[in-house]
Amino acid sequence: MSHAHDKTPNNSAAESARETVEPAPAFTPALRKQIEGFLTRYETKRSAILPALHAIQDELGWIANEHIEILDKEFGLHRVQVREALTFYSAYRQKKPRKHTIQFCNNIVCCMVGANEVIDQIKGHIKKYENQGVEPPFSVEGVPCLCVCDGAPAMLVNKDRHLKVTKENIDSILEKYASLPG
Amino acid sequence: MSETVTFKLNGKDVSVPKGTTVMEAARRENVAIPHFCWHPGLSVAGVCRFCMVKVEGRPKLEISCNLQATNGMDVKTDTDEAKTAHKWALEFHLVNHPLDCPICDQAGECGLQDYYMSVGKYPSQMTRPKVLKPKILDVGRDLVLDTERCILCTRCVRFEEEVTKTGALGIFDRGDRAIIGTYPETKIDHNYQTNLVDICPVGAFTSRDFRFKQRVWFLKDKPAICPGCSTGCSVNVYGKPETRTYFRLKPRQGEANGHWMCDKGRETYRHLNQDVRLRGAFTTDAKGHRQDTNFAGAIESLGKRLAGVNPASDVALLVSAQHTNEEYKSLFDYFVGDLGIKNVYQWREPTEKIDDFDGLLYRGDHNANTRGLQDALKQNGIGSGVKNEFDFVAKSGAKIVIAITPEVPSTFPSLNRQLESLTELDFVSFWTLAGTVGDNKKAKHAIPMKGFAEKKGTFTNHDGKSGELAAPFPCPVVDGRDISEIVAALKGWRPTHGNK
Amino acid sequence: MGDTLTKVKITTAFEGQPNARALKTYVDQGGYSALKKAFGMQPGQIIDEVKASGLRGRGGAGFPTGMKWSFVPKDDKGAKYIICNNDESEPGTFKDRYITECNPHMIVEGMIIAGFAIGANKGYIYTRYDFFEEIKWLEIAIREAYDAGFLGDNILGSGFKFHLDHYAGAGAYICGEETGLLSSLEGKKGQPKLKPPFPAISGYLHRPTIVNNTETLASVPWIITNGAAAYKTMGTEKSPGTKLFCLSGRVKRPGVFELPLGYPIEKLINEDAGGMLPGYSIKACIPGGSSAPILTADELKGLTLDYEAIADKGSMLGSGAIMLIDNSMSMVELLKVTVDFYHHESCGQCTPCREGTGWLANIMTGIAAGQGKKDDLQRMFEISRNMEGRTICALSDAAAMPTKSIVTKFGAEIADFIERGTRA
Amino acid sequence: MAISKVTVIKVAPPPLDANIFIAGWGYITTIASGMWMTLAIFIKQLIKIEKTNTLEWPEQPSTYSDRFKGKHFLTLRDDGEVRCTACFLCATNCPADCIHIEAGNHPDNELEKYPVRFEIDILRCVFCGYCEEACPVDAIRLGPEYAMVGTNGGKWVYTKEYLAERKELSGGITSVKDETDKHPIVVVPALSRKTKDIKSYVRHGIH
Repeated sequence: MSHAHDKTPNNSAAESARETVEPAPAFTPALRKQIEGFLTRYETKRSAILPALHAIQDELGWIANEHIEILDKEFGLHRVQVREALTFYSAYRQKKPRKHTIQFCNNIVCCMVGANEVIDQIKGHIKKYENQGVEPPFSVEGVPCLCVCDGAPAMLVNKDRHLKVTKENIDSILEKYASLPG
Repeated sequence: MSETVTFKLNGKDVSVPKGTTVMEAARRENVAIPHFCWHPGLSVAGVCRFCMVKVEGRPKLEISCNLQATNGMDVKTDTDEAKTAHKWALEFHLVNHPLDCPICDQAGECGLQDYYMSVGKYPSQMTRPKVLKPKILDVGRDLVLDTERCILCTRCVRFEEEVTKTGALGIFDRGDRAIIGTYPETKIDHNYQTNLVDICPVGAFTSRDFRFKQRVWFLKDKPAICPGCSTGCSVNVYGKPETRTYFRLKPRQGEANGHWMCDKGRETYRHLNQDVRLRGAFTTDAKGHRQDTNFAGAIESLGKRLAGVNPASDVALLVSAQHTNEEYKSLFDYFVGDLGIKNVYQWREPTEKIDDFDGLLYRGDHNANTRGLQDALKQNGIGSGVKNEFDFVAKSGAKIVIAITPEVPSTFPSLNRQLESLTELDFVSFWTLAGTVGDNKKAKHAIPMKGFAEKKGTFTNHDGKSGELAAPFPCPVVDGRDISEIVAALKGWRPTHGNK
Repeated sequence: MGDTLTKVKITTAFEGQPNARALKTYVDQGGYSALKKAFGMQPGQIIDEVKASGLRGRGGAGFPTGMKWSFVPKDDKGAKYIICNNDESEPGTFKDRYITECNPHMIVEGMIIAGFAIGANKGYIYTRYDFFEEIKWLEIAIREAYDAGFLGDNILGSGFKFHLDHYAGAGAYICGEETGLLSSLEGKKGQPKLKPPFPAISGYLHRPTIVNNTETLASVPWIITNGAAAYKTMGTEKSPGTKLFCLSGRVKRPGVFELPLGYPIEKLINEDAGGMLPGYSIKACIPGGSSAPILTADELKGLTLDYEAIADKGSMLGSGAIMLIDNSMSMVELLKVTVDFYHHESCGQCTPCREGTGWLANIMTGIAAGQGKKDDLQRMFEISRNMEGRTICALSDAAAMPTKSIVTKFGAEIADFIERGTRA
Repeated sequence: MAISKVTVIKVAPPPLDANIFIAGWGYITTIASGMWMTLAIFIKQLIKIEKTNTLEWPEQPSTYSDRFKGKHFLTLRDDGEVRCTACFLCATNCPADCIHIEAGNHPDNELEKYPVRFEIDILRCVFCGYCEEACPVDAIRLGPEYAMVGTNGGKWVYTKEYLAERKELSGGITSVKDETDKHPIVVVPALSRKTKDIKSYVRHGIH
C-alpha cells in the first residue's frame, strides 16, 4: 500500500516539471486589444474575466499562470478571481493541448448508443501513436452533454461538431484531422 | 425606534428588532443552532446547510442564518426533521474529512468534534475511499493550511474579502475537488492572518506559532485586554496554570475590536513566560555586590534608601503607559501625593509613531494605557508639564530613579538598549518583567512584576473606553507583584525628611 | 380545455426554411410586429397579457412567466436587467439550440418586449460556450437588429432604450440555474446565490433582474401578436400553449418536436418519431432531462405530456427532454453516468450537494467495479433523501431525484449486479 | 431481657498443660520425620531425581504472558521510527499524570507530527493500562516485562529511546497496524491542476 504513496511526489514533480518546461506563449497585440474591449464592454470589470480567458485560449491554445499575472498587472483583473474562474469552469485548459482536442459526449443518450466504445477506439489510436514514439495529434476526454442528443453519439473536434459518430466512421474522421495542421 | 417583531422559537415568544435573523435571535436566547459557515462578524454565506430549522407551515426546512424573523413565525430547532437534517449535514461534512484528530491542533476545539457529540453520535456510513487533497501548505507567516481538513465553509475567504479587503484567498476548482488557497506561490501577508485560524471551525488553518505546542484541552483561558497597542482589544489568554506557561492569545468579542485582533497583539503572551522573565528580586550590598533577595528584602533596601534622601528633589519616577489605572492611582498617590516627587517621566519608545492607525485595529501607540496614564498625571498636577523624553531622566540629577519598565518588549524594540543605559545611573530600582535586567550585571536593584494576565485592573484605550483585566492567572514568578502591592509595602518605609 | 393534438409552430416557425436565420426572412413573415404592438401597450398590460396566457417557464421549473415579471419593483428607476438563459446544459435537452438555429431574432424580439414590460434597458443572452456556430448566429442577429433600429437608444421612435449583448459561458451545468448564471455573468464562479433576495429584487449586480429561458422568451412575441386567448386554446387548462420536446434514444426519427402540452407520449414516440428502431424496446423513460425521476415503460401508458400529468406519475416535465432508455442499457450504467455527471457539475458550495454527489459517484464507482456492498442501495437512497431540498439551488435535488427513482424502480437489477459483480 | 439465651463462648486459651511436654515424646518422631522429608527432597533435587519448583531468578529468567501489563514500550513502524504521533491522548488519560510528551514537526511532511520527547515517570505509574487503551494508533503498549529495578540514582524516567528500543525488546516491536498511516502529500503545484487531473489517492488507517 505504501508504495502507491511513495510514487506520489515523483509523479507530481514530473508533472510540475512539464508545466515549467512548457513556455507560455506571449500575448499578441490583437489579443490585448480584444481584452481591453472586454473591460469596458460589460457593467463591471470582473465580467470581463470569462471572455478574456476565452480569448486567450482561442488565441494561444491554453492559459498559463503567466497569463493570469498579465491580466492582474496590466488589465487590473484580480489574480485570485481569475484563477477561481479558470479552475471552476471546465472549458479552460491549463496545459498546452495537443494538435486537436476531441471532446466526446458520454452522457446518458450517447453512452447508451455506444459512445464509450468509440472513445476506446480513439484511445487505441492515441496509444498507437505513443507506441511509435510520436506525439499523438489528438487528446480525448469525455464531457457531459453537448446538447445534440438527437445526433448521438456526438463529439466536438476543436470547434467542429460531429454527429452520429460510430466505430465505423470515426477512423475516417480522425484521419482527416491528422492530416490537417494544428 | 426600531421596529420589533415577535415570533416563536421552540414554543417560546421572542421579540427581536426587525431584520434580525433567526440565528441571531437564537444566539441571543441561548438556543444552540449548529452552524459552520455563519460567523457574527462576516456576511451570510448559507453554504454549510447545517443550521436548518423547521418553520411551521413551510414545506422545507430553512437555514436560520438567512431567515429573517417575522411576526407570528413559529420556528422549531428540535423537531425530528431538523435533527435528522443536522445529523446528515454533519455526516456530509465528515464524508471526506480526514481522521487527522490525533495530529490536528484543532482537536478539542473543533466544530466537527463538538457537533459530533451534540448532534451526531452515529456510526459512519462512509465505506469508500476519501478524496485526498494537498496538506501542510505554507500560505503565510503564521499559517499552515491543510486543504483536506477544510469543509469549505468560506469563512476565511469572506474574511479576506470583507475585513482585510485583500481577497488573497479563493476557492479553486469545483465540487468535492474544490480547494481553498492563495494564488500559487503567493502568501497571505497582513497583520490579521491568525484570525483565519480562529474563524476556521476545523483544523484547516492552524497557527505556526501554536503548532504542536500543546493540546487545547490542557489550557485554561481567562479574559484580559491585549497590551499590545492603545486599541485595547478584548482577548482571552490561554495558559496552562500547572506548568505556569502561557501559549497564546485569542480575540474575545468586544466593543473595541469586534471579533478580531492583530498578529502583533498575539505575540504579547511571550514575555509572560518564565524563561524570559525576571525570576526574583535582587539588590546590592554595601560593597557593591549583587545579592539575590526576596520581595521583603528588596523593599527593605529600597525603603532604606528612600528614607535617606529628600524625595522631592532626589527621586525620579520613570513610568511607562502599560500599567493599569489602579496601579497609577496608588503609585501617584504615594510618590506624588505623599512624597511630593516632582520628577515624573513617561517612558516612550523613540521609534513609535503615536498617531498611526492601520484602519482596522492596530495603532502606532504601542501602549495599552496611554490615556489612563495621562489622566492620572493630569489629576496629580503634572499632566501638561510632563517631559516624555527619556534622556531627561539622566539630566534630572536624581539620586534614586524608580524605573517602572514597559511590560511588553515586542512593542518596544529599544527596551533593552534603554535598560542598558539606565544602569549607568547612580541608583535605579527596576520594577520590571524583563529577564534582561537580571542578566545585566550593572543593574543594582530590581523587583519582579506581574504581567497583564496576572493582575486585576483597568486600561483606558485610545477612545477613552475602559477594558477590564478581571481574571488573573497565578503569577509564575514567586515574588511578582503589581505596582499597588509594591507601593503598599513601601509605605512602611516612610522617608524621614519628606517635605510633607 | 385547449387543443392538445393540433400542432402549431410558434418557436419553430422557421424550421427548414432557406435563409431562416436572416432578419429579412423574419420581418417578411411578421417578425418584430409584436414589438410594435407592444410599444402601443402599457408595460403592465404586457405583463397581464403574458400572465393571462398562462405561459410557464420552459427551462424546467415551470414557474408562471407573467408572475415572475410582476415581481420586479415598478417604482425602482435604477438599472434593471433581462437575461436570456440560453445555457442549455441539461442532458437530453437541445431545444434552445434548435430555436437559435431556426431564428435567433425571435429571441431578440422576445427580450426587447420583456425588457419593455419590466423596464429593463439592458439584456444579455447567456449561451453555452461550445455552441460555437450558434453564438455566431446570435451575434449576427443582434447586429442586424441594431442596424434595423430594433435595438438602440430609441427603438422605433418609441423612446425606449434597450441594449442587448451576448455572453458565453465556460462549461458549467450550474450556470443554467438562474442565480448561478448571474454569478457567472458577473465574472465569478457560477455559484448560485442565496435566496432570498430573489433575482427579481436583487439579481445581476444586486439590481432587479429577470432570467428567462430561451423558449419562454421566444414564445412572447407570438403571445403579444395573437393574444393570450389564442395561446390558451392550445394545450391543457393548467399548461397552455406549445412546448418543444426533445426526443432522443433509439427511435427512428429523434429530434425536436413542437407540440401542444397534453400531447400523448405514445403518439409522439410511435407516430411522430416513427417508433423504436427494430430490435429495441423501451425499458424506461426520463421525461424531463436527466434531473427528472425515471418512469418505467408501464408508466408511459396513457401518459400525456403536460406539467400536471407527469407530476402525477412522480416525475416532472422539466425541460421537455424525453430520453428513451432501451433494453440495451444497464441501469447500473445509467445510474453511474447520471451521478458522475452531477458529481462533475456540483459547484461545491453547499455541503450536502458537494459531498453527497461525490459520495453517490464514489459508491457507483465501487458498484461498477464489482465492489458493491449489499447495503449500498439502501445507503444511496438515504443519501439522496437527505440531499433533497437542503441546498441553495436545485442541483442537489436534480441528483437526488433520479437516483432515488432508479434505485427504487430498478433496485432489483442493481442488486443483482452487486451480487454478481457484473451485468447478468 | 433474654440474656439467658445468649451462648457464651469461652475465648481464653486453655491453661498450658506442662505434662504434655514431659509425658508425650511423640513430637520427637514428628520432627524427625519432617527432617527426613526435607533431607530426602534436598538429596533428590541435588542429584536431579526430582524437578525443583523454585526459579533461580534473576539467573533464570521467567516470562509472563504477553497480555501482562508490565513495563511500557513504544511500537515502531516498518521504517524503525516510533509509531506515536504525539496526540497526547495517553497523557490526557493517565490518572497518575506520569506521561510527558513534547511534540514537534516531523521532517517528513507525510508524517507531520511526532514526539520529540516521550517520557514516562515509572515511579508514578500505576500500570492501569489506560494509555494503551487511549492510543488511537497502537503506539504504546504495556508489555510482559515486570522487573523494574534500579537504585536511588537510577533512571526512573523512561525516555523515548528506552521505551522504543531497549535490548529486551530485541530491537523494538513493530506495530500490528499497517504502514499506510502516512498521508501522501499532494505537492503545491498540484493546486494548479484541473479537476480531472487531481488524483485521488486511497488511504487507509488512521489519518
